[in-house]
Amino acid sequence: MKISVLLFASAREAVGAPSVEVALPASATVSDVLREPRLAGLAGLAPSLRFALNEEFARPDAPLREGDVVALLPPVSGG
Amino acid sequence: MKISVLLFASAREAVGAPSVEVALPASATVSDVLREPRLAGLAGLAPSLRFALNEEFARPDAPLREGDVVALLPPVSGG
Amino acid sequence: MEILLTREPLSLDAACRAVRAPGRGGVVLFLGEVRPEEKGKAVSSIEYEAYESMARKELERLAAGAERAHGAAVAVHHRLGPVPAGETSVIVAAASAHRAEAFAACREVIDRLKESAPIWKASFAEAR
Amino acid sequence: MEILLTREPLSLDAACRAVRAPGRGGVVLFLGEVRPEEKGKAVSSIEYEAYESMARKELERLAAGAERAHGAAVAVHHRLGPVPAGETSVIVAAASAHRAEAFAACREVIDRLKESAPIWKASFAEAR
Repeated sequence: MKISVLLFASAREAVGAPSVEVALPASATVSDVLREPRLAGLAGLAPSLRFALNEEFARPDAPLREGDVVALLPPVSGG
Repeated sequence: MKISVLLFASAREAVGAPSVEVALPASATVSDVLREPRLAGLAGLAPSLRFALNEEFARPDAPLREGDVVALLPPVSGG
Repeated sequence: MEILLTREPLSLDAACRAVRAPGRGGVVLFLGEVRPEEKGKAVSSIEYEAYESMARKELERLAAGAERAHGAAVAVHHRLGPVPAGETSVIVAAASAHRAEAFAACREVIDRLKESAPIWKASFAEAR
Repeated sequence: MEILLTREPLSLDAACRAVRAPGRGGVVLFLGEVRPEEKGKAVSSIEYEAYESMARKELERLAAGAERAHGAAVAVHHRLGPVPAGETSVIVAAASAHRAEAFAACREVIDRLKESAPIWKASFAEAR
């Protein structure tokens, strides 16, 4: 299935793009997006990343569906 | 000695004046001002009154000196 | 520290400007507003009376205490005389490097003001 | 409740107006300002980036939670894009009948915003 991956702040800078389209098997979960070669640059950041699925925080093992949007969120610093 | 007594809010309304000059013996303390006949109307209020001596909160038994200014302060409601 | 006792309408920006400074990243402001109803009775305005000279001293004492305790800058603006319902009767502003201290200082000053500042209110149901 | 994400300078009065109402006697405002120095380095401005659609949802969720928990009205205004040192990056306003609830709601929202709103800052020592 095709999944859109949005990248912000340090994740965007590490990958060098604001978003990436990823093809994953039907049984894939949110954290499986990190298997995408173009996201290899995130290895160092991975432990501190949080995931969002369709604009809601999501657990790494949350199941994905065709067309879902996953966002990789480094530690936030708003306010 | 001559002591000025300032009256505020409900105390002023009970006495009908914003201030009263009181003559007291040399050994008088702050609460002795209440002996003044013109302040008799404060009897009901007395238990809830706080005293100020020369613009500082004072204990009822604080000693007085000629020309001191005592203020009778009902419960406050600022803010 | 800035203490203002005035019969003029209060200004949020003025209170804020009184405490802001480059290093102070957190500013907290409390506004007390005259409610149009109190204990079931309609209120058109509230008259604030103060033992002004002592009130100024008390507010300076409270503000200085909070500034020392929390490392914040504090301003207290209190309106005296008639204050129409819906308008602001008091503003307490506090600023410091981080928000925790600004919240603590602001809260401490308004709480203590309400306990010890020699200021009284008389509410009026209809215009006097 | 009012959530505003904007690239325009924030307005204290606008945030205050968003929560004021006749019965709400206590209003608390928190302002976060860009400090001209951070970790010893001079800062000329801070760039705020947001996952805007999710940030709006998160802020609505936080504000609604605080409104329910404290019986307050809440507004959150956050500035995005470049914010010069000394200017305001966020305002959280909370209003309720009494000050305790307004302080609690305001503090809760800014604390949680800093934990979970998908907003990031990149500070710039010199003008870009």
